[in-house]
Amino acid sequence: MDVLYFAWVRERIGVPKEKVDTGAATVADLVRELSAREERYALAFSDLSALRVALDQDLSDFDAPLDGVREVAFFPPMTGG
Amino acid sequence: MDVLYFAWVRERIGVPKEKVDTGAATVADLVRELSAREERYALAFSDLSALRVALDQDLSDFDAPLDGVREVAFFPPMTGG
Amino acid sequence: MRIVVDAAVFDPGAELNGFSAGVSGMGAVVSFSGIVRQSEAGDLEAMEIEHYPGMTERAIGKIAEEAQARWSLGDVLVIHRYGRLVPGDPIMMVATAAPHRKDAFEAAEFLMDYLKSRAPFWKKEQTRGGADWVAARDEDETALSRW
Amino acid sequence: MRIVVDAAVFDPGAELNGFSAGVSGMGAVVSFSGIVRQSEAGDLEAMEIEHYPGMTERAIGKIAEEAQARWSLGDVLVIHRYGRLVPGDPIMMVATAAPHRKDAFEAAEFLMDYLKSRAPFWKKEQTRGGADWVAARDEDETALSRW
Repeated sequence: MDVLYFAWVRERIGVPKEKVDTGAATVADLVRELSAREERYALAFSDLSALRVALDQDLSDFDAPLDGVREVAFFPPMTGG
Repeated sequence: MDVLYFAWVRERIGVPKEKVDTGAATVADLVRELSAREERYALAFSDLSALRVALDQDLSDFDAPLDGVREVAFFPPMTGG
Repeated sequence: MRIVVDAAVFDPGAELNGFSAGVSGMGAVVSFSGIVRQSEAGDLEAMEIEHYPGMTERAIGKIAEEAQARWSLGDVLVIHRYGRLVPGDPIMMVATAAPHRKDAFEAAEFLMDYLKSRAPFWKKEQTRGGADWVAARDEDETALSRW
Repeated sequence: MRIVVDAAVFDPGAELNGFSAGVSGMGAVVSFSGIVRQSEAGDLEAMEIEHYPGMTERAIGKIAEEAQARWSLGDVLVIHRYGRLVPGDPIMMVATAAPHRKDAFEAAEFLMDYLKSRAPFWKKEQTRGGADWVAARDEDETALSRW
């Protein structure tokens, strides 16, 4: 699955995009799995209330299942306009 | 004093502007005086709720005194924009 | 503040750019353009707009000053035409500039609501069947009550 | 509906005129233009706007469709830039056309409120002292609750 990071999440994790091989059932499971891997992930994901997630380019939430999802993106609250 | 008429009030009275020599104390007095003069005024002033009045180019009302006023204008509700 | 009451046609895009170029430190510019709309029956030939020279500029000036007193604005533009217009012609335009979008939007809506019912313009629609003065709408009068 | 997500500069006045020319039977056109505002300290050197290609167009398209479903609109325009901008640059623009002014105003405000918090853009301000991501404001999130 492709995992994308934007804004300060991208800066903390150090890459804009990576392939992740995971059996995580939900977004929250994926976050736990990545956070356990390396400190930079734990740091980026330390406060989930400051993060948003999109699944296949639609806003979603951390309880959502990853079944069939090809692209997950993590980013801070948006500041468009 | 100058008396001005706009839109259908102008059309009913037949002139856009005229000099009126009057001792009317209020706008309502002036309306009564003009209405008594000729049928075209009585017709134009028959429903005051459908009319607005401006004194020296400021919106006013029919109870307002005419003391010191140089220009009175009668017209229907405005439809700008 | 720029107030234009004129029979001449104007260019809304050029006015918007000129207005925006004249303000600095403003993050938000809102514009409204009013256009002569064809009637539902499709028979509108012209719209004649009459106004009260002198009072018009005075009334619009007061409305614009009131907007500047109520909201934090960088500038205000009001353009209103009179005379004979045809469907598709621009009738009028307002623009507001403010540091933030809420002020710019509210002030533009306030200006429009007041121009509708408090600026001395009267519209007459000319169709194949004849000519009629446009009646003021109750909803335009009640729109004022929100301010 | 026209949605443009581009790094290139655009001309708000030309866009307004093009938009207005493309709609017929609409009496009201409202536009909003957002401009990079200099900071109060006067030290803003640039605003970097990052976005999520693909999702951006999709998210804006959904917001515009929602506006068209809620209000009687002739057309909707949304332009949003990304990349490096400097104070005074146009960032984005929305325009709405409707038979009546109320629909045009409400739809434009709705579009702005949703673009602020639901379109995947992130702003980073670069000043002499360094660079910081702009934080989302609570009032932008609560602005959504009125719709």
